[in-house]
Amino acid sequence: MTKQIADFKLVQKQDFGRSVLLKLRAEQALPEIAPGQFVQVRVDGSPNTYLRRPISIHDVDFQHNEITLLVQQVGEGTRHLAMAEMGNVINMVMPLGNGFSLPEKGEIVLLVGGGIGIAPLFYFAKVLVENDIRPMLLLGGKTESDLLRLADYQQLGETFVTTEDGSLGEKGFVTMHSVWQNQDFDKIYVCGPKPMMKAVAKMAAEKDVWCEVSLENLMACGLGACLCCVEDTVDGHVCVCKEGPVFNTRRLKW
Amino acid sequence: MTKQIADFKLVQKQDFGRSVLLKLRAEQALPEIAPGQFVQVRVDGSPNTYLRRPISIHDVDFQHNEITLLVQQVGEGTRHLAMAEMGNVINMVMPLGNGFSLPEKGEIVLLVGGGIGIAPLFYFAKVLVENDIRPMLLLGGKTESDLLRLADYQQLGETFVTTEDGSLGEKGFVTMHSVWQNQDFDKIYVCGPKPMMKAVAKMAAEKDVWCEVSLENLMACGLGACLCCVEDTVDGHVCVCKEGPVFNTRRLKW
Amino acid sequence: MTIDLGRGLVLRNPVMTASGTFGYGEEYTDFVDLAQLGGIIVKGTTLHPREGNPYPRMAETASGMLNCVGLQNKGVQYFIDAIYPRIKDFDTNVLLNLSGSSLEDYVKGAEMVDALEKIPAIELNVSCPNVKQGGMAFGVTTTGISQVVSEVRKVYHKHLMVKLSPNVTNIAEIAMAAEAAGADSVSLINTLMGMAIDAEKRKPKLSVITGGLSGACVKPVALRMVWQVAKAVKIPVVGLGGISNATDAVEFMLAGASAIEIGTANFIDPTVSAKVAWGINEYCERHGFQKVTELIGALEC
Amino acid sequence: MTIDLGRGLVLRNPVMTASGTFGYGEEYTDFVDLAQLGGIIVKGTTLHPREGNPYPRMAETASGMLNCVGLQNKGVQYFIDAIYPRIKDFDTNVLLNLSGSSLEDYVKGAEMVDALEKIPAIELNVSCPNVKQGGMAFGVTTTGISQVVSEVRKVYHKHLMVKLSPNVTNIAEIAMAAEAAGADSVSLINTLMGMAIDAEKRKPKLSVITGGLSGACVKPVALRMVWQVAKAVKIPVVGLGGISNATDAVEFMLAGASAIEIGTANFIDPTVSAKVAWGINEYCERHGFQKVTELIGALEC
Ligand SMILES: Cc1cc2nc3c(=O)[nH]c(=O)nc-3n(C[C@H](O)[C@H](O)[C@H](O)COP(=O)(O)OP(=O)(O)OC[C@H]3O[C@@H](n4cnc5c(N)ncnc54)[C@H](O)[C@@H]3O)c2cc1C
Ligand SMILES: Cc1cc2nc3c(=O)[nH]c(=O)nc-3n(C[C@H](O)[C@H](O)[C@H](O)COP(=O)(O)OP(=O)(O)OC[C@H]3O[C@@H](n4cnc5c(N)ncnc54)[C@H](O)[C@@H]3O)c2cc1C
Ligand SMILES: Cc1cc2nc3c(=O)[nH]c(=O)nc-3n(C[C@H](O)[C@H](O)[C@H](O)COP(=O)(O)O)c2cc1C
Ligand SMILES: Cc1cc2nc3c(=O)[nH]c(=O)nc-3n(C[C@H](O)[C@H](O)[C@H](O)COP(=O)(O)O)c2cc1C
Ligand code: FES
Ligand code: FES
Repeated sequence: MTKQIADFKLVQKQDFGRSVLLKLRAEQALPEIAPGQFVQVRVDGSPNTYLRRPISIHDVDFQHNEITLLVQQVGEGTRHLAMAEMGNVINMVMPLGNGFSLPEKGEIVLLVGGGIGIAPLFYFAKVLVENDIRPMLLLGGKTESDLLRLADYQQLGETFVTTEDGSLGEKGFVTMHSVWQNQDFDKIYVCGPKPMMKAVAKMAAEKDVWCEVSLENLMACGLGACLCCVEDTVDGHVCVCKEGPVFNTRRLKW
Repeated sequence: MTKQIADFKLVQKQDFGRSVLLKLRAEQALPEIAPGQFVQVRVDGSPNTYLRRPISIHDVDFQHNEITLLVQQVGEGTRHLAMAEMGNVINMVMPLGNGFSLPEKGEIVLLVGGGIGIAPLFYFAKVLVENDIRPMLLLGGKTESDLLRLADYQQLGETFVTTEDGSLGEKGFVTMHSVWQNQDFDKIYVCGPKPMMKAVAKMAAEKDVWCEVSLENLMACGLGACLCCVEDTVDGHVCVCKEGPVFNTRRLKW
Repeated sequence: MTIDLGRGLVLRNPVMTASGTFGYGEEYTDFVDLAQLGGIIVKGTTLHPREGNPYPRMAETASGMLNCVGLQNKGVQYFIDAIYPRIKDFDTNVLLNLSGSSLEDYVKGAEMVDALEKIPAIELNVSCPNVKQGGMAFGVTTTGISQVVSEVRKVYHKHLMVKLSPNVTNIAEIAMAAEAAGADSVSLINTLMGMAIDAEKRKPKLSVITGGLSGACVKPVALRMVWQVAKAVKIPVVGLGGISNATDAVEFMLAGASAIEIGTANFIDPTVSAKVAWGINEYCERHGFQKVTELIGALEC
Repeated sequence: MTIDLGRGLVLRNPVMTASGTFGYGEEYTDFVDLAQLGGIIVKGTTLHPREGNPYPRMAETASGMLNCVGLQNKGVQYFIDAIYPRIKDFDTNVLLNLSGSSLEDYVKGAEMVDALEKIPAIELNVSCPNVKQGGMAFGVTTTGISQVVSEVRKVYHKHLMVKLSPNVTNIAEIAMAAEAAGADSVSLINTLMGMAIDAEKRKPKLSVITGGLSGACVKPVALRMVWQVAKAVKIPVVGLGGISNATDAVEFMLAGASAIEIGTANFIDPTVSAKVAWGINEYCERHGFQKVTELIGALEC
């Protein structure tokens, strides 16, 4: 897959409080993009944001050359991104890393997302549906308002929800949801906070179920050049930006 | 005069191509401000602008707590200032330095401005008029479009113009204007590029006329604390930000 | 919030302002109530008056600035006669930053300052070139620093803080030499030596070509050096270099600093010093520290 | 735009990419036509494979970043077997950055690289700790650098570029020692040693506490050192440290660099190296320089 550096224009923006949805349009055609890949965003006008920021590709519209990002404000860089206004130009290097492995037709697939980790699962679920695989989704958050775009996710597959405060769906962590008792899965894909991913990976391992997770290690280059983003694996230190961000949990030393 | 640090809101903006007029309003009352004093502006969202930028006070409206700046875009800081939008908050430390000495009533006064150096002369001319002194103004630029707010200046006193390309007024430098042949002055006040100020200062010295110039040395603190902005004077190195920016030319080693 | 740095230097809180960036304090009284600071350190003062370097003396850099002021000051005697009377009753510690270009000048200067009742400490700036030793700075060799500190120690009876130059291979070694020679505390870092060029004019931006780098850009280097020095010496360490907010200040304390100084950041926000003092307090409350001294060296690693 | 650095190392233009920031060049071929660069310097390579330091390995700082990658690489033999065949026919100079933790490792590594036809030069990274000498870096003393350079010189017959550590008191002295020991050129600066702390967690941000500072923030220090070294040695100087655009590159050449390297800036704009090469050309045309070599040391001061 050829990587590009390109300017995008903000053409749609939706505010979710702490998070924001940014639809960005390029002038030229987008390259091939696999679900689970990410972009490196340049944040202009943010004096303490020296490096680019890695953000998952939340959705793609090849017809209109549009990439959508779902960004949670955690620091100065993401705060500035969230302040972008319609028409603003945002520069991105993309698409980076390797996406999720596509399951076989007929397999029972669960996508587990926690917090802002739900971001890459949207495009992934869409591609699955296009490939005649209807995934189940298990989405977790601290509270109701963390479950962004829930109705849209629900259109892509049966969706289960947990919140830590019980304000929506079952109360507790995703690993505590009753669906685990009621359903077996062939493949599990997870993206969210590390403790959550580890907990799901552990459950999957106990049930001997194939499992992929998407890591969010700190990055500098995003291209496999600097070796800053490494994860310890059975093959030693490997770059999350290049060999990941998606890893089969069997490869990780968790 | 008490110095303040305060947030101002951009309430009016006028574009002059390379320069821009910014009217900024504070919530609280302004302190006393003398013509020739300046502010230190914080430029937000400009990654390479680490220090504040010194800008002359172009006009003051005490009734509405407004300070007006006339800013020429020469680098990243001034470019970002020029990009400010209505309602944006701009932080300033002010008022700094010492202003022009007020002439006596009846004295024949000439204010000479070159390029963006005309900025502080507007407020100064206004104050003179309020004090029943009608100054003459001699304003120079490279070309017609450098003569900003000419009609407004003309309202404050008889105004002579030179442009290097002859597109407006007499062709040449301010020092070549015919007014020097036709009129004697008691006091001359100059602000503009250093070569121009030196040329006028020399003419004044030859005619033995009292002359004040406003210097624009590079500054860090603007408060007389860092000693970065010094000018070599008969009293040694003195801080332009604190003892200036206005100096009687007799004090300078020009 | 009290910090006892020893030999009579007790700070109300860990925040001081760095020499050369806060004038004599007077320049900032419209912005900061000096009583809210642990101390102020006045401009670098030398025995004899100095005109400093020619203009231009500063250049902005990425997240920082270079300066080559060159210790412009009117000399110790002028300080005593004209400035001391104006500032001696400030409700905070007023420290004098003493520089010199020969051993004799340092000693003579320190002797004169020793007599000033309201100056509880000297901060000895050893980054200046020793003109008799080919212009190498006193503070870049262990022998150089030992010599100047021990000579000054003989005549100076109050708190002697030695300000270290970061332009060295092994800062811990230099700090230990200062400690052994009688320093009551060390402060670091002074500026990193740097340079800026105007490519269009093909000329240096500073009149004397090189200058001292300060501001946020130097913080990582300063923090590392404070951490190294705090592990190496037993006397208190005062940390500075790029501190711009309370979080930065806390980082220096966690790395081992007993107090901190704020320099270039004063230019960006003249009220920053008081804000940092307040913010450190707030941090302690939020994290359940009873005393600010509990922060010192509390880094877990 | 040609630059002859001596002993067979001729660059098409003065722009190279810095070790550890450009992978093996392959990572950037979607963004840069390598034929537009004077050269690329591949990842730091050691005789034996190294896993490097644990994660986290980087922290962002004001206008820069810290890294503690710790020379993760698969060793010289793997480079020869698996990587060299892939990159040897790049239409640019491919230099290998060689590191070691003992004299013997450097020598053995250099011998093996000497046999690689398409590698015209080694950039010798002397900032690594010498494990047999208590962990002090080879490159921070004149004796250390003399030793490693002269031993490598004996077995390495092509262009030997020695990359200097900036964490020293007197960089000119170190450069002269490298020159005397047989270096064909020196490149500088490697990273400044720094540290970052997470105040909320009270922990260092880097797994091994300290790391190397790079990026725009270090430019003033790098420029000063290049200027000092260029005055002190006769061999060519390669300048780097914070170069982010063509103006920065020109500044280094004016200060005395014959060529330059671009490091951290590649992360911010993966196309920056080619842009800088183009921009230097444009500067020369605009200022009436016939040859890019006319820029070298053309600072007026
Ligand atoms: C492959 C990948 C995909 C990502 N996808 C998304 C996405 O779709 N949406 C989204 O909102 N975010 C995503 N992130 C995380 C995002 O990159 C960070 O939140 C962002 O870089 C923070 O920048 P900042 O300037 O706002 O915060 P900073 O000021 O840099 O940091 C604020 C705080 O967050 C911590 N932090 C920052 N980045 C990380 C990280 N990667 N891991 C753990 N802690 C961190 C910092 O240590 C600090 O405490 C992704 C990260 C990776 C590596
Ligand atoms: C007391 C005082 C009053 C001023 N009043 C005004 C005013 O009313 N309106 C206005 O537009 N400007 C005024 N200036 C100048 C203004 O401060 C600078 O133009 C501004 O700081 C440039 O910032 P920048 O980030 O845009 O440019 P930078 O990127 O910092 O610099 C761009 C170029 O301009 C040069 N430069 C910057 N500042 C100066 C300076 N002070 N002297 C000489 N060269 C300089 C730089 O060396 C560089 O080559 C005043 C300056 C002073 C000291
Ligand atoms: C303009 C300026 C003048 C300075 N003058 C002195 C001085 O006279 N004596 C001294 O010891 N340090 C002097 N310094 C160094 C500062 O006290 C401080 O050590 C350095 O700037 C690093 O801190 P900072 O990054 O917080 O500014 C000066 C720094 C600046 C920017
Ligand atoms: C992530 C990273 C890895 C690096 N690895 C090496 C290395 O292996 N060998 C080396 O000599 N320098 C290494 N460096 C230093 C750079 O080559 C360069 O000297 C330094 O970053 C300063 O240049 P810059 O500011 O342009 O990045 C590395 C720098 C970074 C940021
Ligand atoms: S971020 Fe540079 S290798 Fe992954
Ligand atoms: S700018 Fe600091 S003394 Fe004038």
